[in-house]
Amino acid sequence: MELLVATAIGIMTAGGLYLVLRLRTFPVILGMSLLTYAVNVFLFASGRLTVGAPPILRDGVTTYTDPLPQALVLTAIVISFGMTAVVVMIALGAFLGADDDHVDDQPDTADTKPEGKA
Amino acid sequence: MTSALGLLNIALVIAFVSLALGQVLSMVRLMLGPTYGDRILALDTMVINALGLVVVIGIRQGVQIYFEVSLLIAMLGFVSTVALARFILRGDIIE
Amino acid sequence: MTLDVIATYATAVFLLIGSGFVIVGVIGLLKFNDPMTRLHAPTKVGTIGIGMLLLASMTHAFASGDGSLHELLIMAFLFVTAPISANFIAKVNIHSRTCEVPPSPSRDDTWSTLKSPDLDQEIKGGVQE
Amino acid sequence: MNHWIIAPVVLPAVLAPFIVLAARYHIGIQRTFSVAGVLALMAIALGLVVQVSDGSILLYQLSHWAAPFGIVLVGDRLSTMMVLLTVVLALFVLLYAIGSGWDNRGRHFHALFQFQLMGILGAFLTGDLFNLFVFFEVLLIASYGLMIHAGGNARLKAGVQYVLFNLVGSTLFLFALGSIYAETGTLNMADLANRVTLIGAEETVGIRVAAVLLLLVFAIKAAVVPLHFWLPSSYAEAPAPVAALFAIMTKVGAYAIIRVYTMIFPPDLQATAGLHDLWLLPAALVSLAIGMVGVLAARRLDRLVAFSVIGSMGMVMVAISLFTPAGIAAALYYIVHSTLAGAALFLISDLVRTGRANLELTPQPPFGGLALTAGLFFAGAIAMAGLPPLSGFLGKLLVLDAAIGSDLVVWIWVIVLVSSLIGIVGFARAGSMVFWKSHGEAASEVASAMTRPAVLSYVAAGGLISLLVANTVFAGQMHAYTTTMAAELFAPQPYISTVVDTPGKLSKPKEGL
Amino acid sequence: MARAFRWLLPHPLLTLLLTLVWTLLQNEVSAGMVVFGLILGIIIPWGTSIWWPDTPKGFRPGKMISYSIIVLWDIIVANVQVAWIVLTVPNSRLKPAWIVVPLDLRKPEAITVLAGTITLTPGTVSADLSDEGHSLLVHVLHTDDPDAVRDEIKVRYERRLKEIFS
Amino acid sequence: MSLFLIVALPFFGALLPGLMNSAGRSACAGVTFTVSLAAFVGLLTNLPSVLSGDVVMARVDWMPALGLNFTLMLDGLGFFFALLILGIGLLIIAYARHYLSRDDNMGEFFTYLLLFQGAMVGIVLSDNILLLLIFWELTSLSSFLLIGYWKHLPEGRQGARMALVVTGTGGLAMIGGMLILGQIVGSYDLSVILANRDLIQADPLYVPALILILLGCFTKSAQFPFHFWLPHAMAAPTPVSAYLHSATMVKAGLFLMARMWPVLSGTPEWFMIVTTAGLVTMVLAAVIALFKHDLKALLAFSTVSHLGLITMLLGTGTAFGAMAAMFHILNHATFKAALFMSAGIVDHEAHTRDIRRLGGLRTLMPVTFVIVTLAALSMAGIPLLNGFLSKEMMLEEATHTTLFGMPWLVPALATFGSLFSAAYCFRLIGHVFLGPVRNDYPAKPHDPGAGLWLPPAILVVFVVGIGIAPFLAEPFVKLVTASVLGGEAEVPKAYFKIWHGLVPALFMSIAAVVGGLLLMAVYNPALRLWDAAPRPEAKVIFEAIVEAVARLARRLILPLHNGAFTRYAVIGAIAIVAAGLHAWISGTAAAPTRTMQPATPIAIAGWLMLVGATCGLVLMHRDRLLSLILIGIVGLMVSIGFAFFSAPDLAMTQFTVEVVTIILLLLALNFLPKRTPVESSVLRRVRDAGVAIAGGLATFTLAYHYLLRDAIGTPISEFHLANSYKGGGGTNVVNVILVDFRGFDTYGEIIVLGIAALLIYALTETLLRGPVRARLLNRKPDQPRAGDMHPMMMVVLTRVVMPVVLMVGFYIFLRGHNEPGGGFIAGLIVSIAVVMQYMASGFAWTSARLKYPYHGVIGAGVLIAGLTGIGSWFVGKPFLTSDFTYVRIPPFQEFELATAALFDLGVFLSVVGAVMLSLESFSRLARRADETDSEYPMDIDPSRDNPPPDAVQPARESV
Ligand code: NA
Ligand code: NA
Repeated sequence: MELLVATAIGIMTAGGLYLVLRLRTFPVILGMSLLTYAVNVFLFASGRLTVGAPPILRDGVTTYTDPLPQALVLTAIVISFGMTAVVVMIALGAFLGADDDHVDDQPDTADTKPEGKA
Repeated sequence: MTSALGLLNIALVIAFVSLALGQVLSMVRLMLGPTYGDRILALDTMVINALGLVVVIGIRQGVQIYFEVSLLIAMLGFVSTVALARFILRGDIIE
Repeated sequence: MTLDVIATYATAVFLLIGSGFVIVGVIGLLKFNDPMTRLHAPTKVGTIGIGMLLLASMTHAFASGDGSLHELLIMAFLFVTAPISANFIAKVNIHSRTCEVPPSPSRDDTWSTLKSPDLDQEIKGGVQE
Repeated sequence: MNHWIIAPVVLPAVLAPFIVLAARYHIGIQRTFSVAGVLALMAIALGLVVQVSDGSILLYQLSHWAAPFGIVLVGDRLSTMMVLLTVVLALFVLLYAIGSGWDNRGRHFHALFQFQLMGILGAFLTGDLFNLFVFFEVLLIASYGLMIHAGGNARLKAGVQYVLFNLVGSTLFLFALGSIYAETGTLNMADLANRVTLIGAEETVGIRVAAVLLLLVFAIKAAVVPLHFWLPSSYAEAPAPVAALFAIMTKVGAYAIIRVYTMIFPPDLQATAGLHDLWLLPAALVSLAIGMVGVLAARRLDRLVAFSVIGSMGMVMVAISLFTPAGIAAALYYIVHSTLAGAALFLISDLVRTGRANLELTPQPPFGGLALTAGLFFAGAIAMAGLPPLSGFLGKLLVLDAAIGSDLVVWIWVIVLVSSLIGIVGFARAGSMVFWKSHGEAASEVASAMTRPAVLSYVAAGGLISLLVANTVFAGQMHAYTTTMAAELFAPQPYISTVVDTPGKLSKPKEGL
Repeated sequence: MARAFRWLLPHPLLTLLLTLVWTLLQNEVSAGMVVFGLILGIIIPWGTSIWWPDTPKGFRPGKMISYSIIVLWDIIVANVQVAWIVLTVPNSRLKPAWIVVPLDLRKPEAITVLAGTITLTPGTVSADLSDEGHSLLVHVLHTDDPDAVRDEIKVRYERRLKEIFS
Repeated sequence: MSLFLIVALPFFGALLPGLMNSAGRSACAGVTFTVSLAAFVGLLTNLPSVLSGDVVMARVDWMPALGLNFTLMLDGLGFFFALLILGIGLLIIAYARHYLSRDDNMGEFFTYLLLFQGAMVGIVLSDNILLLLIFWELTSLSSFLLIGYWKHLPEGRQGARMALVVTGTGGLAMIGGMLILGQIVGSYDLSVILANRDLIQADPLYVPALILILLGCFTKSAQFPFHFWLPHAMAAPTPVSAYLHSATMVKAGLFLMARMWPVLSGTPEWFMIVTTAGLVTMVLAAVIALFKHDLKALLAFSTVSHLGLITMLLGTGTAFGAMAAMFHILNHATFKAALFMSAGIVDHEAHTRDIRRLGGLRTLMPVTFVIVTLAALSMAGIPLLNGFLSKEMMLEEATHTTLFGMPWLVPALATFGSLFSAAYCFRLIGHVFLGPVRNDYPAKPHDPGAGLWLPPAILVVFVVGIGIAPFLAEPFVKLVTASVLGGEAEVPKAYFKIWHGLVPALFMSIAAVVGGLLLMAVYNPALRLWDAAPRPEAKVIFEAIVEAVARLARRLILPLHNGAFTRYAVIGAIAIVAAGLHAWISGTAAAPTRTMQPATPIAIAGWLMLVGATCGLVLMHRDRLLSLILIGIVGLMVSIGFAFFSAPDLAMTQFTVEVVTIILLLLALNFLPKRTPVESSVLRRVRDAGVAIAGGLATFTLAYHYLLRDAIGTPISEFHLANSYKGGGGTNVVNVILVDFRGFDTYGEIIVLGIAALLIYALTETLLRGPVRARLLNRKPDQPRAGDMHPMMMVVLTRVVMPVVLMVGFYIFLRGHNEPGGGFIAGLIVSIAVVMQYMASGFAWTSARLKYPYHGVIGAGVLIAGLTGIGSWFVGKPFLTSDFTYVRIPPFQEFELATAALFDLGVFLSVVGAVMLSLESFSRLARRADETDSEYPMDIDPSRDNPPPDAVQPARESV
């Protein structure tokens, strides 16, 4: 089970990183989301993996999974949601202004492409 | 009782396997497409299957804790389906 | 045979039936070769499959001593929302012309989905494959 | 229970929503509340500094849970000084924003400004690593809002990159926190300091990776090369008062490194020995060099200032990387200096922009308020380039002095001095281009953009410069204080025991673990 | 009085439904919970009634229940049929068809229930409404006689719904 | 007068002329003169102590820990220089008052001048070498301002920058030297350092320190090869040139060499470096000076030459050399200041400084002629003038100096240099004043008013006075020499007199003068030869170097910081992975302490889905809608995973957030291109994949490592589990942590959300007010749209389902403390319910009926949470301390009232407000001009044809 979770984290990280390195904002934002998933699962896994022992106190039950990472991940999910909304909005604003959704600054085409040189 | 429990365990395994298979096959449809309608349909199916998974996990673990989770999936799962469909139909999903 | 043994058997049976329907729904999704026919399988067969699983959950809760009816609520949600999902997906299919063109309605001009705004008539492309 | 220590967090956090709710459409009321809030914060911060000046540690148990189970705020000399510095900076920045009218060029400036303060101040005060993450996020998201305040294509584009880079940073922070919790089972800094000493020599990879990831997170904030790339365009494109306020944000990273790597992972901790020795100091030196070479290379005044911020952070990091009391004392002195200098320069560039419409380093007609602006720029440039008599020079001397004894002392001296020279050349070229060459231009174009900045703008920029002067005149006292601070940091036991041993709700002293 | 009642309870049936939902959510029946559910059942529709401006009239809950039982039965039967089709009928022999159901129903609520019923009973999916709302487009998975399907829909469901939403 | 006051007066006085600017030019000059005079008088008050051989000290601690203190010292050497600085300064001020034109900003000029004066006085009075460094650099800065004073002249700007860069470089080098010196001695106090000659010269760091300090001195005093900046600083107004190049700035280097003479001199290194540099400078500059046509350039190079002379004298390391150096400093200051001022007068009157355009001024400007002639002859070394005396001493010293083992070298070169020196002096007199009167002067020259000629005249009085009666200067020069030597050597007994007998120096002197006259006779052929000879132009080379450095800097920095985020990210990722790898490799790892749990089929299936969706996402990310669907699946699987691993709260949160995120991304995607084009090269994709795989491997390794090992101590969550119910009143420990144990985190978290929403709103407003607005309004959809905006089925369903969802939200909220749920999830559920209504009936119709502004909801939420926290203060508890109680009101069962619930309410409201405000902002962008707000909740409603009689009320009453 641990192997599954660890590989899932690794694969999501790799996928996320690959997408973060793309040239347009949309895939980059998706890559960030993927990275966020990876890190959330990682943070969650810092409490180790326990099946069938949710941290809801019940009479007679003594085994509970570690609740703290869950609370941390919850906070992280909320924050990253806010961040995603913001980055989407800013990226959209940038796109609407310039009609260009490249992440990288584009070199000044005016300088490099002299026109009318027949 | 033991035979009943035995049967239940077998049934649980079968349920898990078929739900898992269902997810995988839906995923295949999603990847294959070819139309967005198919893909949204596959997603919708996966959400419902996921709901089934949670229910069966609940049975398996013998806890009622997962009720809220399943309720949420049932209640809100269709929202993303509708949103995706609306996107294809209208572009703007809130207009 | 006590009541909870019966309930346990019932749980198992419901689970099996439910899984069967789920799998059939997905097979339909995979097997059919037309978007509209594919729509039939999972939205409904799947729904009843999950319904069975919920029923299993209910009987299982009953067997383990604390009766539970709130799965009914989940079922109700599923049954209420499934048609909407299906309806929207069907509209997507009709709109993106990925299915057979439907016959004209008997009384009105056209189907609501096909009544595209005039502005859009000349637009090509978009999210279509 | 003394509640003053939480006031720097709660006051802006309550003021901001209040401004949103009550004064959304009234810029005048917003300004009044915002300034009043910052003034109140300044009084509180001064009070806190006085309270800890005798070496006492202020502890605040949020929700009354004892550390490490709940979150605590801790005030010591270091954190309260950073709070005071932030608030003082904020006041002048705010005055500038009001004077220049920047606050009215988009929505919600004052609410975002207050939230930004809340995040920064919280980051300085918290004693819990995850809470530090939360405050980082608060300050970051507010900074996104402030950075793109007033919009514009270039700004938004830079904003996208700024946000994305920081999102990566936040992700890394969470990886680090997950590692730390997985390894030690705690999140409280003081408790962590106790627990890491229990790690044996046979199993150190976990804590080492955690420590290094944390260091990298803070290094991103502190703009250490090669994690500095986010800085130039975001600072340059940000509205001037915002960029000026950002001068403190890089220091949050520096602060966190100082805090964590003196208390939790001190240089003598075996488990994490030899971790950053190899590369942190070289990276800091490269930052210093890149920053100052950037000053020479910049084609725009705001970029130039942004690079100088990188350079000055490099200087701070050089001092920190020595991880000696003298180094930390020098770093803290330099932090105060470079915060004020960087902020002042950003404001002064905006004074230039007010008259000149752009900040390209090309000859352009003279503009309104030229002489006064030139004077301020000259002072700011002197400070930033580390020329006498201002505190930049004294800070530089402190760093050079602290470097004696380091293996890399020759490197440090050579790079500090040479980059200083490059910086001087850069500032001199830029200054003579903007302020002198403009006189050579034909007077016929004078009519173009002759707006004169508001008096309040000059007051704000001049105020920061006079603070630099004060930091110079009272350098002895400042340095004595930072030396005390450094000594306190390298003997963290009072801090740790205050945090860990104070009982809280349902926990008796020394209970728990 | 009636006006006050309408103001307080814009959708009385919704209030009942919500009370029921609340009780189900609690998963246990107690007077306190029912009362609490009732209070919520009054407050929530009151708060959301702005988005449901015209209160539907003449709804017959009793008939609705018998209708539901019929539909439920149909769902079960037809599910088996469809499952059979999915498993046994090859794609080449499948006979899907569009059918147009002219509507006698006028109320949106009624039409929606009809469309939902059609979708839920396997083998048929309501796909679209005509642009004036007088016809319903239904897709049938497998049929030899589309007209018969249409007639069955009209007879078995629409007639009953007409009575329910009179 | 206190030494502090003497140093401080010019600095504080510098404020006055700037402030007095409006009071008129005379007022400006007057106040400057007064300030300067006060300092001068203050200095003179210390004369008695200095004469009696006392050293006047003053000390204030500044940075004692660093060893940088305000320690001042006045001895003979300091007094001598301070006297020159302040005395000549007074003359310069008087001169400048008349020299500057009406267009020049007098206040600015005198402010700079006083700053400069203060810095110079500071240098010569410092007893702390760090303090000296500060004044040292201040002279560089203030001279930068003075040289660049005429901002409109490009030469001024370049000259100023060059001076700053060259002297700044030296200053920086000197910092290093001084710090080394301080380290060797253990103090930065000059008095301590000067007492430690042996310690310093024995230290292995002596040579580096010496070189670094000499770099500072040579650059400042324009010694070869740093001599080139000085002539270009001539672009400054003449008073500045006169001041900087005769008495002050360039003498600073000489001063420091003299100051450090006791501890640094006397070693072979010192001798070799200093003497050589001085000699070369002297000869080279003299040769160049002869062929300069600009009056000031000629004088500038002559200055360089004389500085070389003095440097050489100091380099010899003998007491006699030092004495000669001091004497020549005095003499040079007098005649050179007079010459510069006279050159200024010529320029002022004739409107040119080009020697080739002058000549014959003797009759036109007799007063100036006399002044120049006397000063120039002194410089040429003609007897009865003071220049002769010190030059004799120099030649005398040269005859005793053996460089590179060649005893003839120094005397020969010294004579050669003197020859050229005499020649350019003769040229100065002859080509400017003698010869026929011309008729093509740019302006009609005549003697200026006394204001201009009086200051140089006063100096010439000194020139002649000392020249005739050298014994007058002797005690003073010996006093100064004594303080230069410290205790290291005896002051030479030699007397200052005109006639020493037929010593070699006399013959050398005669040879120089005669040779100079002969050279003048063949000046024109010599000039042709000179012009024909190739020689490097220092300014061009310097500018080229600076430009090259700047270009290199740009090449290095600009492409590296060109806004290529993807490259930044790659570099960052590699750096992070590398640092992590280093930490990993350099650490130790023991065997796992936990056993692996067997994988169940469901986990494997979930894993397959997750991995499949992730890979699908990477492979098919160009189809943006599809990638959205796929990321939805990843999210779904992650939330199922959370449920599976006992985290129902997380599962719910993840799922609901997923739904909202997809909605949000769809709203944005509506504006964006629907496909991502193929742009990156294969190589680049391979690189990215490599980085990605490295990162993936890293996180995998890390996760796997931790998952198989226990924490080193009991996790703090044991306490949370144990006290959640007892102290927090809830059985859902996660929720209790969120609202109680770590409520402060949650408080920050809702603030993050609130800020996000505010930001999005603010940006929307900004966009909708800017140029984007028109584009948005007239935007054409990029895909054909279907009919039926608001489908009936959806609307009807929403009417029933939304209240139910709201109720479920409420239920989740209430239960949160004890069962899975809580304010955050509830907030999301309610938001989705409202979004459902938006999607069903549209933005305009729905929001027109909305009662609550989302701003208010956010504000209220954050405030409620904050006030709940503050509430604890009133019971004397810390922020956010929770309390709870159980109450029973029939017919309800006993239920719990907790402050945590109130806090959670704040969370709930913030979430609802934030999510809705964000979504609303997004969808406001999509409003088009061609759209009319829909009047009905659904597009198709057959019942509208024959509406029931009582339902005819207008649907939009609230708008
Ligand atoms: Na659905
Ligand atoms: Na800026």
